[in-house]
Amino acid sequence: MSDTSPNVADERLKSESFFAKLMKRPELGAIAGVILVVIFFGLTADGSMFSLSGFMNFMTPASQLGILAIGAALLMIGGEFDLSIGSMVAFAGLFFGVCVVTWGLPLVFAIPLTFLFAAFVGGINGTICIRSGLPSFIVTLAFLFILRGLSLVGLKMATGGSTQLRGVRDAVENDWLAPLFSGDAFPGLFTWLAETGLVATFKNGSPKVPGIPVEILWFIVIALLATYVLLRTPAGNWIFASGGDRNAASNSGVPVDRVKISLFMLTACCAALVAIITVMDSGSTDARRGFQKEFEAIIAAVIGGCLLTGGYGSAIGAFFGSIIFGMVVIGLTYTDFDQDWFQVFLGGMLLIAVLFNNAIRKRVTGER
Amino acid sequence: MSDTSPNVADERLKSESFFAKLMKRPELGAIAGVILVVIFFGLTADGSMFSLSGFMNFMTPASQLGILAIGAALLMIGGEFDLSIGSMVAFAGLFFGVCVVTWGLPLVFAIPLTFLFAAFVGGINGTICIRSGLPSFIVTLAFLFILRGLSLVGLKMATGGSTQLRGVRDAVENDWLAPLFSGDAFPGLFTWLAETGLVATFKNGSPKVPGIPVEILWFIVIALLATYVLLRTPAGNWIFASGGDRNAASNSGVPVDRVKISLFMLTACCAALVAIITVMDSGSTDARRGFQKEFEAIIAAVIGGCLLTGGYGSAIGAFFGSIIFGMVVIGLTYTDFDQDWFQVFLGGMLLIAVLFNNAIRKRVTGER
Amino acid sequence: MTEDSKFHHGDANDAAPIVQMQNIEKHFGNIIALAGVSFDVKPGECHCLLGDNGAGKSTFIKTMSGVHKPTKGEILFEGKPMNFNTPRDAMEAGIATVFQDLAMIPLMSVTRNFFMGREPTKGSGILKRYDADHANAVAMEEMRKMGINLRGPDQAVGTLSGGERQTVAIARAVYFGAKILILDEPTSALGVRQTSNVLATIDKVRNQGIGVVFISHNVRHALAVGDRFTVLNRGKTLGTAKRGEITPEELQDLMAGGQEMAQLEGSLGGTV
Amino acid sequence: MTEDSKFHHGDANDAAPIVQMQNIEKHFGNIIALAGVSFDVKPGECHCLLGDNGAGKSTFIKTMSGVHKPTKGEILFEGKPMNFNTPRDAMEAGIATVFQDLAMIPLMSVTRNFFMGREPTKGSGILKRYDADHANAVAMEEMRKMGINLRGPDQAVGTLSGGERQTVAIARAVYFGAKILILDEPTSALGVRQTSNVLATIDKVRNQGIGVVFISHNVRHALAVGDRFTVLNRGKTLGTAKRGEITPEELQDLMAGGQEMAQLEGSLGGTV
Amino acid sequence: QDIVVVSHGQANDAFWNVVKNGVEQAGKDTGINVDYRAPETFDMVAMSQLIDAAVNQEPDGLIVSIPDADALGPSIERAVAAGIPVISINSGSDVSKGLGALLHVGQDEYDAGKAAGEKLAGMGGKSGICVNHEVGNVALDLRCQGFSDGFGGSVTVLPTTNDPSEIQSKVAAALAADESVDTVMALGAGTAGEPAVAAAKASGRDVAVASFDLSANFLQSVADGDAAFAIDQQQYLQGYLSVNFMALHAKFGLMPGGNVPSGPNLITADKAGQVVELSAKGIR
Ligand SMILES: Nc1ncnc2c1ncn2[C@@H]1O[C@H](COP(=O)(O)OP(=O)(O)OP(=O)(O)O)[C@@H](O)[C@H]1O
Ligand SMILES: Nc1ncnc2c1ncn2[C@@H]1O[C@H](COP(=O)(O)OP(=O)(O)OP(=O)(O)O)[C@@H](O)[C@H]1O
Ligand SMILES: [Mg+2]
Ligand SMILES: [Mg+2]
Repeated sequence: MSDTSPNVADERLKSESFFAKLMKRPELGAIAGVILVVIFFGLTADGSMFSLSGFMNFMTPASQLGILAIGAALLMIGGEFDLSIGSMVAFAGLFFGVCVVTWGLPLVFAIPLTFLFAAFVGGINGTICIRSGLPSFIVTLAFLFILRGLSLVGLKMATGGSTQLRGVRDAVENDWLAPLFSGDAFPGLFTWLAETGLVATFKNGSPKVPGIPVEILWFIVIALLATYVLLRTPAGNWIFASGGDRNAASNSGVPVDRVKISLFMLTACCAALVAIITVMDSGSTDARRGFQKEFEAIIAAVIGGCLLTGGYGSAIGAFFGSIIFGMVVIGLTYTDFDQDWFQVFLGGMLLIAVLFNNAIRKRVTGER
Repeated sequence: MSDTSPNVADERLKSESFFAKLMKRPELGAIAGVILVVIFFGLTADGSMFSLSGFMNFMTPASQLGILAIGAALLMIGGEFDLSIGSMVAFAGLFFGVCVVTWGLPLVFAIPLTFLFAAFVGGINGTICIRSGLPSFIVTLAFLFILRGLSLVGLKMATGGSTQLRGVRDAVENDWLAPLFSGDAFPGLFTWLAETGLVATFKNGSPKVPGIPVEILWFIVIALLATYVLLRTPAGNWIFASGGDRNAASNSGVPVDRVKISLFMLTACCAALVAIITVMDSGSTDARRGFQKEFEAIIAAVIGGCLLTGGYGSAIGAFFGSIIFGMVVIGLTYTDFDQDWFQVFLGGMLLIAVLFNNAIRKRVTGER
Repeated sequence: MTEDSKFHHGDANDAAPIVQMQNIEKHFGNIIALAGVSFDVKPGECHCLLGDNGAGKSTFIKTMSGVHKPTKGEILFEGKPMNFNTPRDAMEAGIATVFQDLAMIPLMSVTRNFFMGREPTKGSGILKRYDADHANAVAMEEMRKMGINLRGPDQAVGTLSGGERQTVAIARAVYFGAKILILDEPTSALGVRQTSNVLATIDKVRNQGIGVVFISHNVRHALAVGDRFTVLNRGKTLGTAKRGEITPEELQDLMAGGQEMAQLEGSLGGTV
Repeated sequence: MTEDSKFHHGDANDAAPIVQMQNIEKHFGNIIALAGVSFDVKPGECHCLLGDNGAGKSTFIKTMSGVHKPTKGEILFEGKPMNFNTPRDAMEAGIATVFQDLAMIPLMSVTRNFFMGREPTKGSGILKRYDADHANAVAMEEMRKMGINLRGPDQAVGTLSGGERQTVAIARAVYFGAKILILDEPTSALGVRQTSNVLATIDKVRNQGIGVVFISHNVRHALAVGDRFTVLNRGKTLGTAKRGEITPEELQDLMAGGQEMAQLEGSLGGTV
Repeated sequence: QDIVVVSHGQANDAFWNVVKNGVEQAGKDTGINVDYRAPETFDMVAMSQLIDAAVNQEPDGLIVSIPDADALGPSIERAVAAGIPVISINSGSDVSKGLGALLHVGQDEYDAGKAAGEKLAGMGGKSGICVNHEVGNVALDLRCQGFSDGFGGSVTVLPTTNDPSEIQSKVAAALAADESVDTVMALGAGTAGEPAVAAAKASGRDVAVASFDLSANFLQSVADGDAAFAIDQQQYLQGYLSVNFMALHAKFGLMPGGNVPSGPNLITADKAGQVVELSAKGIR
């Protein structure tokens, strides 16, 4: 009925630079913040921060946070919160520790069991939210307390009174699955690189960086996977729709309840993954593991451009958000600032990073 | 044009019991939760919990929380968050302490100065949110860190190295304004009541309850005032409108920005009030005052029926929400349960209270 | 308005109805929105649902498309009692709906809204993925058929004009409509060209044997495509008339709930 | 549709315009919504703004009522350059608007929405408070004048039917309209009775010397009350015609952007 | 020359603030550049990352607290392997040597708790509560455990947040609910000790209140006889001495032959008066 095809230039459109198009995507806004933070530390921090070992050093906590943040971001895009992930890290860590230490299960059973268990708890969370229609904030908050409390009780039962369960490292030492979830990947490569002098070494000749910490690999894989799901699968569309407008999505045939419950399970599984990695790395678990991580994960997701009200955001954004957060937290130790000022500094950097981010985006995309 | 007047019974309405009408109001939903919690503790707790002194005992922290929660509730109804109120308690407390101890100001100057100062910081918070268009979550989060950090730095400067500033009680001892902000109100009345035997006494004849802690009175007054403003003034309507739909409200002529900034200032002033009361009561302030109070205030507001997305809620709901939270936190100490289970119990009670609340409301109002 | 329409009006009265709704009641708390309404749709007919504002039309079609559960009353789908728990169930049974509030997500793009809940995929197994190119092409093409030239398929629906947004909803329902197409005031925000396209589309899908439920406040639009007319008033039905059994003026009086109207018939030529 | 309307059509051509908009452009990022539109409103006239979906009508009136700042172009209010920063400024200058999306808060009651931003008070000084009884009475009465009987003034707007909600917005604007009343597709969701009330109301306020801007897709409604007709197309104006200078068919062709329409004129008697 | 201190206590924690003050003073006195670092909360994973970050900067000395040898061990061993001298402070006296640290300055939390418990039992206590304001912080858990082992009688752990008014209410509630309670052990003087004293006073009963660490107000209560005693680890020494040892080690290779116990040191009414002012300045 019309002769204007969408590919023919439309007189109602101004031309737009490639850069502007890029900055419009929610996933890439946070890049401006990353650049700003890198510049800041480049100027103020000890040079070793951006050496290979310094990079691994700030990427490790960023990755642990990031795995949670990506889960939280998906859930937030789907329109819900999970405040219990921090406690879930402690609880799943306890469960995993008990599997491995107390029951002596090999990892090939312990890990799937832990995931199943986490997914189950996440499912309960989700089901209560959906069935009751209560805001997920309050329901998962209850679980924040419940899981944290159960971790304490469980630890005391498992250890006979202590709040710390030890001996995980010994228990998993020779398990063939252990290298997938703990320590550093590609140690051989790095030893070889150190020998050829490509990687710096300590005085005793061992490489400063023994390999890539596995959490970094997991982090990257999960970020890519989550992005793929969000942008390239029907499920991704359902997540956006469920968070954008619950009624409209449901009226258009999106199985909103199913989507949301799955997201709760996914988030819990992310927490379980972090629990498994950190428990195996540290060899122990205690009742305060993951304390306030739910908070940090939400911060990272929001820095990365997720809306608290749902329906908007990206996994890549959460990826960069976690890196910003991780870099700021660790970066201070490479500078000469007094520790007393740490929180002022952290708050200030976060604010500047998001403001900068926002200003650049508005500038480039011409929004008013 | 029509003969149907609104007062004539409409055949499109079912008749509805008075109770159902009551339960529909957001302010009263939380009452069901209060009743449930009272019944629970009535059955399980030591009788002294519901003695007069026990009542004052759990109402004191509930009131301190409640003052914050009412501020947070108004702000949430207006569609924003303030995560910095907990840090604001510490920061305003420091400011007040410095006014009184270091500068030796009388309360009649120190208190208004503290409020002004808090309002100023709240105003900055609000202005950044409004101007940048960033979510208030991330902006006030930055201030959570910044204010907490500044409290520490300020304390160390004021004391020459300690994290605790003391001597407030001595400094305000004889100030005529002090009774309004600290200690117990109506001591004479209670002594008299004790003499007539209406109030239990210690062996030495002094009443077990020396008076009503002032924070309880402030709490009640603020709750009534906030309810009046919300329901009976134009400003209340603007708050609901700003939170319900920012654009729609602005298009209808509500000065949304002004409303929101005022609410940020109000919330900060609530935090300052709590700071003044607690600092004068304890005679000292330290860097950890108000830790996580922002979180508890939001919890109380949500238990009381506020929506996180804004535009719905009530001050009376936050009032009951704080009492529920305060009662549950303190109540367990009166029971025989193993204290290790405290958090499990706290979470469980919160969940049951809101679920019950919700179930009763749906039942009564016939929603599906 | 006249019987000499260029449309073919199917005489589908003898066919078995696809959906039959009997004595539907719907209460919201103490509000009675529907107080017993019966209605049916046959294949290949356009059944118009008319009535005053607040009469209960939208509530009624929402019970038909699985959004609301009726408080009382029975729904038969192809002769069997049906019990849709979610709109998705209704959709899978072949009922496509354009809701009055359109059921669109403002932050999502046109294409993603168009295919929401029924995304086209390519590849198979673990590689099965959303087919963005195909989806974009289909969405733009269907919008063009309705007379809207979008700037691009990735504009957010929230930034579309009112009529553009409504057209997305209609195009989507038509594209996925299988047995019944429910249109709740589909032309309310549309321009003249788009409106005539929608009316022509209704005629086209009816001729394919699909049953259409059409809600409108415009007597002329209703008469242009309707085969039967059911009028609701204050939650009750005032009866069903066949095409030709009722004059436009009678119909308009029924739609106004029998109440007197402001005097401007002269300038509007009998019908508003 | 015919010239023999019962309305009085004011010949306000000689009066000075209240608002004059010159060469207004509005861009959203890379999207050009308005590419230079000029328009004016005189006291006591009803100026219709017509055009295809997405032509830019809503964007245009939003610049007039202070929601958008124009990218380019000048606005004169009573002869002086005006610069509204917020819709509140425009309102205080005497411009009342019914937006296409209605600007209602779903969770708030009818009365509170009605008076949003301009609450009536009683008492004075510190005792100055919202006058709920008065507000309720006024809201119910104004709604009744438009032909809607609400169940009660405290029903949440989100649970009203589409037409009821639209009527709240119209009644509000009419109640507060002082110099200019802007109506963006006010009758789109209304029943026949409510529509005729709104058209009659437009006539009434025009006779009080208020300038009315009326956006519609219904040629018949526009011709029933309009004194001048400006047609937009793809962000540009196609020109302004006076009442009587243009036939309904010509106007309809202009509104459709000159593009060919689906064949159903027969059944609709010339105009959709 | 640089020395890095990584502890598990935050800068705004009253106890660790004193350590930090000691560290800074030692830095000034020796002319060495010292950095004090700690994770945001009691978080062993984050702490090990901070140690790694410190090792990356190859300081001339590393001073750490070791509340969890499993979690921190690998990072400390990495520092040792990198040739960085390590001294441990505060907690971890038992594992310090094994991980390759040169020396331990401090006092075991458990031992301190036990000493306090014995003292309170000696004062006639039969039934006590231990106010834990950060449940799950292993250092605090150990204090409670030590207390309950030393005390012998019945001990309940009372978990709270670190909000003083809530602690006051909870202690008051615990006293009201159980008439037999005659002893309250607080794990931090400022946060928990002061409100516990207030609650004990309001109860009108004769309750012995003791607290770990010092705060000026609590010491005043001790001096006034409202509280029994405060347990002082003299943590200033932990910061000051460790930095000094490290500085001397760097300069001359000197190092004492054995661990240095910095406490426990019970501060009772007779000594409390002298300590108040120092405590208000963050030295004790
Ligand atoms: N969720 C709800 N809660 C309470 N009342 C409701 C709800 N939904 C609809 N109603 C009421 O039910 C009545 C019927 O509404 P409905 O939307 O079905 O009307 P309608 O016939 O579609 O009107 P319109 O032509 O204006 O769209 C209205 O009076 C409305 O106020
Ligand atoms: N905020 C925005 N961002 C981007 N594009 C926009 C925005 N608002 C409007 N547009 C675009 O500008 C054009 C004009 O929109 P407008 O709403 O003014 O149309 P209209 O004439 O009111 O149409 P209708 O009759 O359908 O309501 C549309 O193509 C729309 O997609
Ligand atoms: Mg409707
Ligand atoms: Mg429009």
